[in-house]
Amino acid sequence: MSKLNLDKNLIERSRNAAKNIADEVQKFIDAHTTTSTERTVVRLLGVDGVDEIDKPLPNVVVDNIKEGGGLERGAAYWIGNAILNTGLTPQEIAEKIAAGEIDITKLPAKDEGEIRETVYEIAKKTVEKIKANREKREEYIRTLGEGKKPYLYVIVATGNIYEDIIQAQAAARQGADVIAVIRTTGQSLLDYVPYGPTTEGFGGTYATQENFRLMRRALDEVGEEIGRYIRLTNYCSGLCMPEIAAMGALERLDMMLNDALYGILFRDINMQRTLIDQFFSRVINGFAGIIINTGEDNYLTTDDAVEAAHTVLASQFINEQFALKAGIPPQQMGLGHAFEMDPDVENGFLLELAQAQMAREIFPDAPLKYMPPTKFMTGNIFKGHVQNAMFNMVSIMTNQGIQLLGMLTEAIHTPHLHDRYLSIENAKYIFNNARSLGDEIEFKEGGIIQTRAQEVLRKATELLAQIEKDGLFKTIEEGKFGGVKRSRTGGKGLDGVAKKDSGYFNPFIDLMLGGDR
Amino acid sequence: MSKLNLDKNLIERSRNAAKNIADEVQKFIDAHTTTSTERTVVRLLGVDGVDEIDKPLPNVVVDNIKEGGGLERGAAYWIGNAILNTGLTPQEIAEKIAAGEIDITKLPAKDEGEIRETVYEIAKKTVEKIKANREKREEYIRTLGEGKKPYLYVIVATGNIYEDIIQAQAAARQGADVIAVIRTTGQSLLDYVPYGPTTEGFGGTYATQENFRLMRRALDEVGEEIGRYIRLTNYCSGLCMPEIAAMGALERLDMMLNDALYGILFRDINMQRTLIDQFFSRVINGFAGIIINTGEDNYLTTDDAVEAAHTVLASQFINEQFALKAGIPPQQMGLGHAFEMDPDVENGFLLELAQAQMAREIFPDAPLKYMPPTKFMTGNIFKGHVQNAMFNMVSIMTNQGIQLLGMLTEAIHTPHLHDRYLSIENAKYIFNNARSLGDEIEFKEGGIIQTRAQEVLRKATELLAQIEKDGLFKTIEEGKFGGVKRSRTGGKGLDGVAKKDSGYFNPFIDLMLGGDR
Amino acid sequence: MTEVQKVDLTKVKPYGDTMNDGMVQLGFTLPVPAGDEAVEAARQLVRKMGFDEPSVVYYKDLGIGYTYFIVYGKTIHTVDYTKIEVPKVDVDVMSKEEVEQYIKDNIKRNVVVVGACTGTDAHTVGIDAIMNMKGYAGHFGLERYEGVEAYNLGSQVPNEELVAKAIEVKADAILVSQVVTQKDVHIPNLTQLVELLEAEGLRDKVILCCGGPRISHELAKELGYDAGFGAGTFAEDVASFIVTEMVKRGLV
Amino acid sequence: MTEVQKVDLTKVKPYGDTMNDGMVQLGFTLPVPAGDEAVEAARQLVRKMGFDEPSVVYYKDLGIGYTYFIVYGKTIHTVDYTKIEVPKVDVDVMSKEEVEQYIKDNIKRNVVVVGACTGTDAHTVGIDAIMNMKGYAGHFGLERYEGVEAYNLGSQVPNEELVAKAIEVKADAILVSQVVTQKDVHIPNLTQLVELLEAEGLRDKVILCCGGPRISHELAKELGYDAGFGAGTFAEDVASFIVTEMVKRGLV
Ligand code: B12
Ligand code: B12
Ligand SMILES: Cc1ncc(COP(=O)(O)O)c(C=O)c1O
Ligand SMILES: Cc1ncc(COP(=O)(O)O)c(C=O)c1O
Repeated sequence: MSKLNLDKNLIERSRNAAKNIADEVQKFIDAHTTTSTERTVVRLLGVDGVDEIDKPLPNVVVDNIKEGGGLERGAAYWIGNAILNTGLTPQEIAEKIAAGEIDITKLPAKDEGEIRETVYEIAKKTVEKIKANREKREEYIRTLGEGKKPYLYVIVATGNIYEDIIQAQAAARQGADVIAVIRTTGQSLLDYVPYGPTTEGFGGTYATQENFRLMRRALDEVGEEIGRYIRLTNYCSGLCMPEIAAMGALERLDMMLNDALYGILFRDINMQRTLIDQFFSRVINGFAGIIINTGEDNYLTTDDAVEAAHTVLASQFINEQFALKAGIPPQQMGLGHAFEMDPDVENGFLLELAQAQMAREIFPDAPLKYMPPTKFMTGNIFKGHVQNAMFNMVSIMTNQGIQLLGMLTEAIHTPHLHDRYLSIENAKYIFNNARSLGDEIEFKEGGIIQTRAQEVLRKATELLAQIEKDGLFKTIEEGKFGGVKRSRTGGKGLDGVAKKDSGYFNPFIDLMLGGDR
Repeated sequence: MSKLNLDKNLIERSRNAAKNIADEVQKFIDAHTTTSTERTVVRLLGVDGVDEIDKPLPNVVVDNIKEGGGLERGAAYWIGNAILNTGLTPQEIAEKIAAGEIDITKLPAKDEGEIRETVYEIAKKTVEKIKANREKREEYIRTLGEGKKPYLYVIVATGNIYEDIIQAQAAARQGADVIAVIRTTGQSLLDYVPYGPTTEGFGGTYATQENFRLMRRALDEVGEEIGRYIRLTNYCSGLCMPEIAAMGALERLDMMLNDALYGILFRDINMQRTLIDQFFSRVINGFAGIIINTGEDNYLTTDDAVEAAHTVLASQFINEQFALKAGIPPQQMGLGHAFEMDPDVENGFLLELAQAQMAREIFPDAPLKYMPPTKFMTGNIFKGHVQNAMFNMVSIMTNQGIQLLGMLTEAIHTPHLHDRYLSIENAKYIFNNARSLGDEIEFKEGGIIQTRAQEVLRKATELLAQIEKDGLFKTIEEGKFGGVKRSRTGGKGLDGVAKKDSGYFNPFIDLMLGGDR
Repeated sequence: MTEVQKVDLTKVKPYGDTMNDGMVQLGFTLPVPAGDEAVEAARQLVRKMGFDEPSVVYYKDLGIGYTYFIVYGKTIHTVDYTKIEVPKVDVDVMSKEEVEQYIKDNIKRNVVVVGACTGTDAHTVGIDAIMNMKGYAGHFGLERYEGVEAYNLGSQVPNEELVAKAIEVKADAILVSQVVTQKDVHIPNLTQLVELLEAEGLRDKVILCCGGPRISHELAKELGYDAGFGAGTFAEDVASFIVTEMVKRGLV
Repeated sequence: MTEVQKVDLTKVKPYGDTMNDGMVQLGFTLPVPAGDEAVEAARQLVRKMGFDEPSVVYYKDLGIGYTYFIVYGKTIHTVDYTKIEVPKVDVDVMSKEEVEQYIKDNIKRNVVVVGACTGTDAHTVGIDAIMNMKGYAGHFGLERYEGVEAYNLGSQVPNEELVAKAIEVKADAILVSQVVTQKDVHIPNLTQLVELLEAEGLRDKVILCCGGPRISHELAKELGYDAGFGAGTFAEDVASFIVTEMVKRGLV
């Protein structure tokens, strides 16, 4: 039942337009692959580690393939062929490539059918492992239980994974349900994933598989102690979308920030590259039971939250379709939105309420990721704490799923230990004290709230109709999202894109999208 | 239109019971007078100043009357008689009494009719002056304007009237609509009103007429500067209820804390004494256009806010009737209630919302005085600031009239300059940002909120029915309000009570209650 | 690869997000008008307190030429935690039942306790929490203790009246509550009570305790009390102290 | 009767509710477990900072044996406000129209400005506010100035690329934005740019400015910049500085 009297017709029209938009892009995606996609295949086939100059072996392998002109056929093919030639494991093959002992595209070509068979064999084992992780998570939640929604989601960002662990465990004990380890500035522009445990980052900590593992273990530990499963989040936007997704799947992460549009707009990553990467990364996330978090909230940091509200909704519709194509069910769609209006707006609270409720009703099964005020936070930590309280109010009034807790020091520094404590306390107080408020209130027919929601929906529908005509690429080129313009061939990473040839295959897409999930 | 589906019948039954309770007490009141009531008459007849040992002349005069056994007849009679005997002004007469040159009850008795005429002549001038103050206030509001409701009400409490003025002006510039000068601890137990400007108090500043005048002038000044009339509040509960009311009327205060029940329960003032005093004090407040603030909120500091909610409502009904009897229109009834539940109560916010809305609907024309969280405030100023934010939310959602701003340092000290600023900022943000929320939301039929309000009303009706049977005195003796028991003859000030004799008169009650208002 | 620095308990420093970063948040008002000079004044002040890298993250004119500041800085000071000794009320807290048993076993008569909120202070909730039947947060008050005779005189009780009552009922212990501490109004009031008791020759014959949210045991001792009780005290804390102290001092 | 104490500007002290009461609020965490000893540690620390009567009004265990404190104290320190001198960008800020006129009158050619958010920093909103057409809070950006040729390179621009662009378009001024300051990551980045410019022999030939919410003019000067601009800067502030500085330094 809608509290907002939203026009079902408009919702349907929007959804259809978004589907057509995504279909169009998917055609392009299906015809291409990227270096990062292939590195992911390499990783999932069991290659890990770095060479003597700290270059990750998946990069070594794929660079070798690329230099040999073999990217079009996909890494799975070459590795399979190498196995058949050498009888070595993928890891051993990678090491030999690093040592200059194998040039992978120069090995004699074996039978394609045999290659596939060999590779699928290995791939299945990895896929089983990821499935086991999913089951382990489900079991934890069954036995330990989990926090009530909205989940209390906080970030750690010391730059040192060990320091992060201390802070994460503290946060869990204070009541956090989800810990996100923010990445160091700049990692999203690296065309490789660093290796091993790391202790130095700026405004964040490197996403590495070892760091994932360390943090996962720490959170399981504290989760068992306090009797609540603690979810772990990291980021797989950027130049390594699918690689980090794979690492997360292997180390049982629970959520992943994952959005090509974010990378395009806010990291100037080439749109072709990252949309292709996004597909595989979402297939992995979807299969691993990982909730993706999309990045529409960011639009409101560069654009105006009142005027650009409909761009958020339009983008959510598109992200929903991209997610469905990658086999992500609605329950794993943490679509992003944010509480980012100027606090001086008269009745701004009503507008925020309208939008949050609107998102709730349009995506009823999605655990919406609701982002806190950031842009209008100031050094006034007291006022900031109240802005966050209002944000928490809207969330509990509209049944949001994932509450990224605002920090009173948002405009000053990444959170100090006690900043996080104060934020958790703020949210716990309000969520408990106003627990059922959402069920208790109704909105006046034709009032400010209903009217606002209807207006945003209408504008989003119009925008989607336009995008349907123009295509997503052109729309981004025109700066319709976040007020940021990006060109189709600009940005980072285009050189990693390749057209698939007819012999291309990626076993993981088949295994993860099809059959036994 | 009720959002709460309150039973009109219960409201009416409660109101009737309260009327009967007040009627009963009023009979007692009408038959008695007190030293403070008579000192008030003396003041209003123009006596001011102190003797050489700093004893206020109104006390000198009334003590002289009391010693002479003349209290039963009332000070107006004795002063009238003295004027006719000496041709002096009341002030000159008081000075002569102080000097030991007149013993007022020993002067020859003049004609009663002449005495009345003489006294009424003087009294009328004072009444005119008070009326002029009322008109001045109205004119200010017409020309300068005033803040939107809920009014932002803050306290100053430095102990030094000059320091208070600085702080009050700062608060007004920051956005406060009402300034209350808290009294020093213990003043309510003084059986006289100190004189002159004062600079030393503990946790508050002495209420003196000169302090009133200084603050009034300062607020007019800043009000003109910022283009908003700034209201001034003081306290006339305690042993000098009507005297301070008179001072306030003369110096154009705008609000007065005024509640006999508060004095009885929280200051252990004798119930007979203070109920008699209350009547005259309310007559004065009513005539002067002063909004009274009643003290039901205090019950929740000694009793539990969830369990004792109905005692607040019952007491409001009684206070309403006492106010009506004293000629106070609903528009001047700042009935007290408070946001005092344990913040850990699940859905406590809903209960607070229910009660605030209930008060709003039952007393639709009263500018309800809504008190902030105090009891559950801690040294955690950040959490406290959020508790205050929730309080502000309830207020704007239920259209309260007078918002006594919570201070984040409530559990620590009387407000520092910037504490007040932060609180004003908190309220301004929320009131503006959620301005129309109250008009926009409706409550679910039969939900937690409606059910709670209905339950509190029902219990209040039952309690009032019981009090109607037992009488107010017995009810207080049983500790039904605030969980505090007081005996009919205990507490401070009973020795100041006297039965009126047949020749008693008080010109001000006639002038202020009757005729031209 | 260094993992994380461990705490050096002899040189404890504030922690923001890295061991020993020294991070502290400050808030204060200076009576100077808002502006660059005010910000610099705030930074200089904070430097004098021993802060490195003071950063004024917010400031606001308060309407009267005064400015409110929120500042972060890194303190250079450290504390030797291993050397800290806190004077504490020296007693093993017993439960209500244990106290009752202790009285039966060791005192063998009723213990008489007189309490009040004294001077101009009218905050009775605290002393009521300790003395009244009902108690506080599920802990019964002294009135309910078998073997304790409790007199709660209520609020705004002059010291003279309290002493008179103590003499009248032959009190073993006197409990004073002081909640209002603005401008240190509680200090002379608490001191005067000690003087009165000494003048009456009573001081050694009673257990004298005070309490309140801003009272510490340390302060109480300084003022000549036997013990002081702060926020979160329950009846059994003070009851345990009274009865063991009576036995210790031979006042049974 | 004393009214109120007046401010002594040579000895300015924090103000709570009485002149010179010295009241300051502090918040910090110590890596020691919650308890009486922790409270005492907090008080001792705050005493070392020069606070009298430190009062721990709140403390809370943070779940890992660390404790958060909220403390009030009265500082003994004062600041001589009359002696304060703040290095400020030394220019009379002109309006957009005045800047345009100034260029016409005194420079008589287009002023070329190159700007970027450099290093790993991707916070473009600040530099966009200064450079883009739209500007910020109703103040147009440099792109819209007649007589200014503005190139905004966007985010995460390596210093090398910025210098190359400056050479390519013969920039008169270079504008650098730095928002991320965690662990002082901006300092080496800003320093490296100066070094690069010096190596290219360009440093004297351009007006070099930086800005960001944690950048002060003082810091900018220290690092070898001509000026630094903090929060709340508008295009006209930096435009005024650039054009007058160009004339002053004969770079027209
Ligand atoms: C309730 C309350 C009131 C009620 C009191 C009702 C009553 N009958 O007690 C009313 C509304 C009447 C009131 C009035 C005033 N109050 Co008042 N009040 C409070 C409030 C909100 C809560 C106090 C309380 O009940 N705490 C709960 C009890 C259980 O805790 P407690 O007192 O700390 O007691 C515990 C321990 O301390 C200890 N303990 C206490 N006493 C003793 C004694 C012994 C022997 C032992 C062993 C233990 C012990 O055990 C108790 C249980 O654990 C506080 C603010 C706050 N949130 O703390 C302000 C507060 C105490 N009030 C304050 C003030 C200034 C006043 C007024 C003076 C204001 C005015 N000028 O009008 C008036 C006048 C009162 C007067 N003459 O004393 C200030 C005091 C500031 C200061 N530091 O000096 C406070 C802090 C509010 C503020 N920020 O301004 N108040
Ligand atoms: C918006 C925002 C983002 C957006 C940026 C979008 C974009 N295209 O700019 C997104 C979401 C992408 C983002 C990401 C991150 N952010 Co960010 N972000 C913010 C936020 C909320 C607002 C910044 C802003 O836009 N301010 C508004 C502009 C107008 O103000 P301004 O930058 O101060 O600019 C003014 C002046 O300073 C001056 N000025 C600025 N530059 C220049 C230059 C010159 C020459 C001149 C003259 C003047 C001038 O003029 C401007 C107008 O007055 C702040 C928090 C906050 N409320 O401040 C965090 C904040 C800046 N971000 C922060 C961090 C850590 C990050 C991340 C690194 C987190 C992570 N690890 O993922 C990432 C990575 C970004 C990166 N690689 O740099 C931290 C920085 C902490 C610190 N002190 O170092 C902050 C403070 C948040 C926090 N508490 O953690 N962020
Ligand atoms: C979708 C998404 N991905 C990633 C990030 C993180 O940024 P980066 O990719 O630079 O680590 C964000 C930012 O909040 C985001 O919203
Ligand atoms: C009705 C009423 N009168 C007076 C006061 C103030 O107390 P005192 O009379 O001690 O100044 C209050 C307290 O808040 C009150 O509610």
